[in-house]
Amino acid sequence: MTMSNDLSVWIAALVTIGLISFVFKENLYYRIVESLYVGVSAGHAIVLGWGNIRNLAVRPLGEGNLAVIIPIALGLMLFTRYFQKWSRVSRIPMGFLMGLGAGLSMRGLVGSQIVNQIKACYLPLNSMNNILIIAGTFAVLSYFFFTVEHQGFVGKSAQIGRYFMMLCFGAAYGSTVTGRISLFVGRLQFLLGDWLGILQ
Amino acid sequence: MLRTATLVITFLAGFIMIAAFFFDVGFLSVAEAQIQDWGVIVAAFALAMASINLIQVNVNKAVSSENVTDKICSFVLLASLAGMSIIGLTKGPTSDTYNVLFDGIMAPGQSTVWALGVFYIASAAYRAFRVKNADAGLLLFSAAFVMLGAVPVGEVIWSGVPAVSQWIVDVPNMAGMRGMLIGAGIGAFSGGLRLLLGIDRTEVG
Amino acid sequence: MLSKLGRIDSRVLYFILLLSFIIPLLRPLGLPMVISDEVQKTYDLIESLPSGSRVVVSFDLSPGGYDELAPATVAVFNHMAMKGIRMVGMSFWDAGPSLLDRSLAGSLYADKEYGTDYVNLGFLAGGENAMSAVARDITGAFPRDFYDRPTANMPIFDGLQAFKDVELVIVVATGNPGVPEWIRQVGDPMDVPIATIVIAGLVADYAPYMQSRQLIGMIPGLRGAAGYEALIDMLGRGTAGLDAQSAAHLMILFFVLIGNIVYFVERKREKDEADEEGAAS
Amino acid sequence: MIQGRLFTFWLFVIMSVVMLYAGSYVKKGNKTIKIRRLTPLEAIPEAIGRATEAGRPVHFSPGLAAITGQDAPQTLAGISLLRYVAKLTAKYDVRLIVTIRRPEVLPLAQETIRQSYLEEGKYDSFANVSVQFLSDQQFAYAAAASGVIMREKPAASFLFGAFWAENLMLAEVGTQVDAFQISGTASIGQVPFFVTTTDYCLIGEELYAAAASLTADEVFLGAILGQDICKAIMVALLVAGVIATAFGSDLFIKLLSL
Repeated sequence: MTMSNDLSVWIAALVTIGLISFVFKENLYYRIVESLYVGVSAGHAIVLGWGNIRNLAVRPLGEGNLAVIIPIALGLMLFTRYFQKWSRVSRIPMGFLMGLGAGLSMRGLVGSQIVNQIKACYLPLNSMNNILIIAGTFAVLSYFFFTVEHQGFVGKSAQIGRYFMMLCFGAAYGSTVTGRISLFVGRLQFLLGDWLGILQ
Repeated sequence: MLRTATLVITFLAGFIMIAAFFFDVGFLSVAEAQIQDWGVIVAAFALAMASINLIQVNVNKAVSSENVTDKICSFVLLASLAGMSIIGLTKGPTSDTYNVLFDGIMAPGQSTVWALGVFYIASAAYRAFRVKNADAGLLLFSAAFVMLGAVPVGEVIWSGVPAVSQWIVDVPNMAGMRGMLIGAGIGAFSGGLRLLLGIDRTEVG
Repeated sequence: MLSKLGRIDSRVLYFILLLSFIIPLLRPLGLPMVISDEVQKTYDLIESLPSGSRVVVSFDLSPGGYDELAPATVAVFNHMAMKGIRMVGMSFWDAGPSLLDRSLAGSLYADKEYGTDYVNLGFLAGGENAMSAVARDITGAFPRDFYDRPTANMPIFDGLQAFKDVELVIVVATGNPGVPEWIRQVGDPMDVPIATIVIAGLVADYAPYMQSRQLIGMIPGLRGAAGYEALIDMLGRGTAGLDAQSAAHLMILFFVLIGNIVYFVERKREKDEADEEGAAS
Repeated sequence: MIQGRLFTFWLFVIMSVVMLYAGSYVKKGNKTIKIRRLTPLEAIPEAIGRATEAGRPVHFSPGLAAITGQDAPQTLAGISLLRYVAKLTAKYDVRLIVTIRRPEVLPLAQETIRQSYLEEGKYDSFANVSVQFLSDQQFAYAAAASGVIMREKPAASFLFGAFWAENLMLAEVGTQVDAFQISGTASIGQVPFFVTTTDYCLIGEELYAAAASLTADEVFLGAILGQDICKAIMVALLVAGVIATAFGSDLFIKLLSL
């Protein structure tokens, strides 16, 4: 492999190096690269957001679908928050979005995050693993009781729950480390391989 | 009046979602579909709004900050935001120029920022990860196995590593996560209910 | 000597860590990866799908996690393309469509027919709500694809309106909205099987969904990619970076170990000194 | 009723009723509800005591989230804890340094602290407080806050609110200057890092419980009571179902699948 002659690879390499330099010392190069990428990311959100508005609202409106006036009006009301006098109007579309989101997540999570999770604990007590799964779920739930003092049975159960959580946090810690390492390997493969061309 | 309207709209949007989920009634399904489609459009507007906040903060900085570096950075940010938006809106997000900016700046920028975490993990591992008590000991035990189980060298050290690592994730971790998942579900339900009924402190807006 | 170790400059640590990445990348040992159970299961799952079946792939990720997920995604795409599975791609994160475009271009789908064998529908705003809306009416929610072409007449959507006609949803995820939202809006209520290609950092979090079978397949990050590449016999980037990963993992554990030795030795010495002072007075 | 959703529906109704009832129960003046001991919370006076003895300042961060959106409750809980910490620093005349990432959190934090100093009758010492907005960029904030901690060498550092990958930078530099660190976050993914690098950590919902117990706010307390009762219902369902399954009955599996 040889060194890249692709423009975007070169830009990406300069961006990558600039950001990595931050861990050694905060510097102007880093700050500029950071601003560049934050700006580009925000621009990207505008572009794709507009794509949705165009496909789902503007084009249908042009084809005579008048019902889309309602969401367009709601969407435009969001921007009233930049005008002192009318800023409270923006609460209406925010309320609409938040109410919709709350209703959706509530209706879904009772089934998927509570009922199905409890049901999955209905295991025969014929193996150590099954017993640990049931006991662990029970103990962790008891840890998060806040109106009952951690004494006696609840106290013991909560303590066991805490141990289970520490094993969880260890697993999360370990797998996060793995994730970050993978990402950095990816960045180095890019720098050494795609850019400099010194990897096979 | 405005406040009442907001509360009513918040409640209705959520209530119709919930009712349509449980009851198979014609008009509810129609209302559900309609509200969801509207939600997508309003959310697209909201997406642009987040960027406007960023513009506002940085215009202020570019104009009035006394720190020269801050001024330059805000200016760069605004210029790149404008450039990306203009190219995207005129030539589309699949055009060649747009792709150069996406592949050259946005994608590597974000992934490098995430990847930098490995350095902080390394120095915190060295300086701050102290096995002071049973909690930290258990955490380290589990973390070490899960880390070694994720790479080939784990098996070289001891052939049992992948199995122990998998067991930790599938049994004690699973049980603990499940307990937290159920608890967090109840918490989210409670937050949602308060929001729909307008009794939350962190009210809408 | 030990107290010097305790005060070592962070940049020295960073440099050592950097070397532990770079050396094995340049001079790999080629330690093989064990194929984990979950990767094998996910492979079997896709292997069992008949040719011509339709799978939705939702690219719900930030570019931040793309390096970690791309190798596994390309491996799965190659497998699906070899099996003649049709792929309906979409995204609920704004960076998703461009990244999906890159993954498709790097896979065997690049040689297949767009609109018949695969499609990239682009991005839809609103997260969980958008997922639910798409599941009800795919082309209604996406009247045009990422390249601004009308979707209604694409052959891939013949007889496919809602997710109930989809064989499987694969969520390529780095966070929320992602796997939990897909499960509660689509997987559970519509009875659609969900699998995921996910960053390592979330593997522990999603274990409860795997045990309850709300999630029927999971490929964890780069480690899963290496296994999958071996299964389809097309080695790629997932396998290439494994030695560097091994070395870096060892280095971090080594840092924890040294850090704690320094800590305990110093604490013991301080305690001894305090005891001596106590004895002297 | 759509098939397969009967049990979920009734559970939904029961949870709603329980939570509303708990809310009105607390509102009717039954504020006798006590939140259980939270060790990290009890360690706060000790940490501030150390700062007093050492004549060093105290650092506080209310996290990186805003006051609207998904993570807003965490920021607000962080502000509730700030009120408590500020009262203690006012009482013992310890310098308080607060670092802020979101511009909109700045006035809220300032007002909260001013109120605390007024209540303690130490308004003159308010000049001794430094509330600094550092940067709205995640890592730029973390780098600047690390710099502040490095220079000021606080004897105690409190990190309460929403944190992401940058938390390690803050906690590590705290360890380096030998600060007594107490943290708390409901961002579960970050808890492992706080548990290993700080002295005490409020885990997940403990952050909200801590805020509720300090402010004695009716809405907070009512929510916690309601959630506790719901958790008790889930525990009962779990135990009953496991016992039934152990005796070979699939009654509960069928019930939950209704």
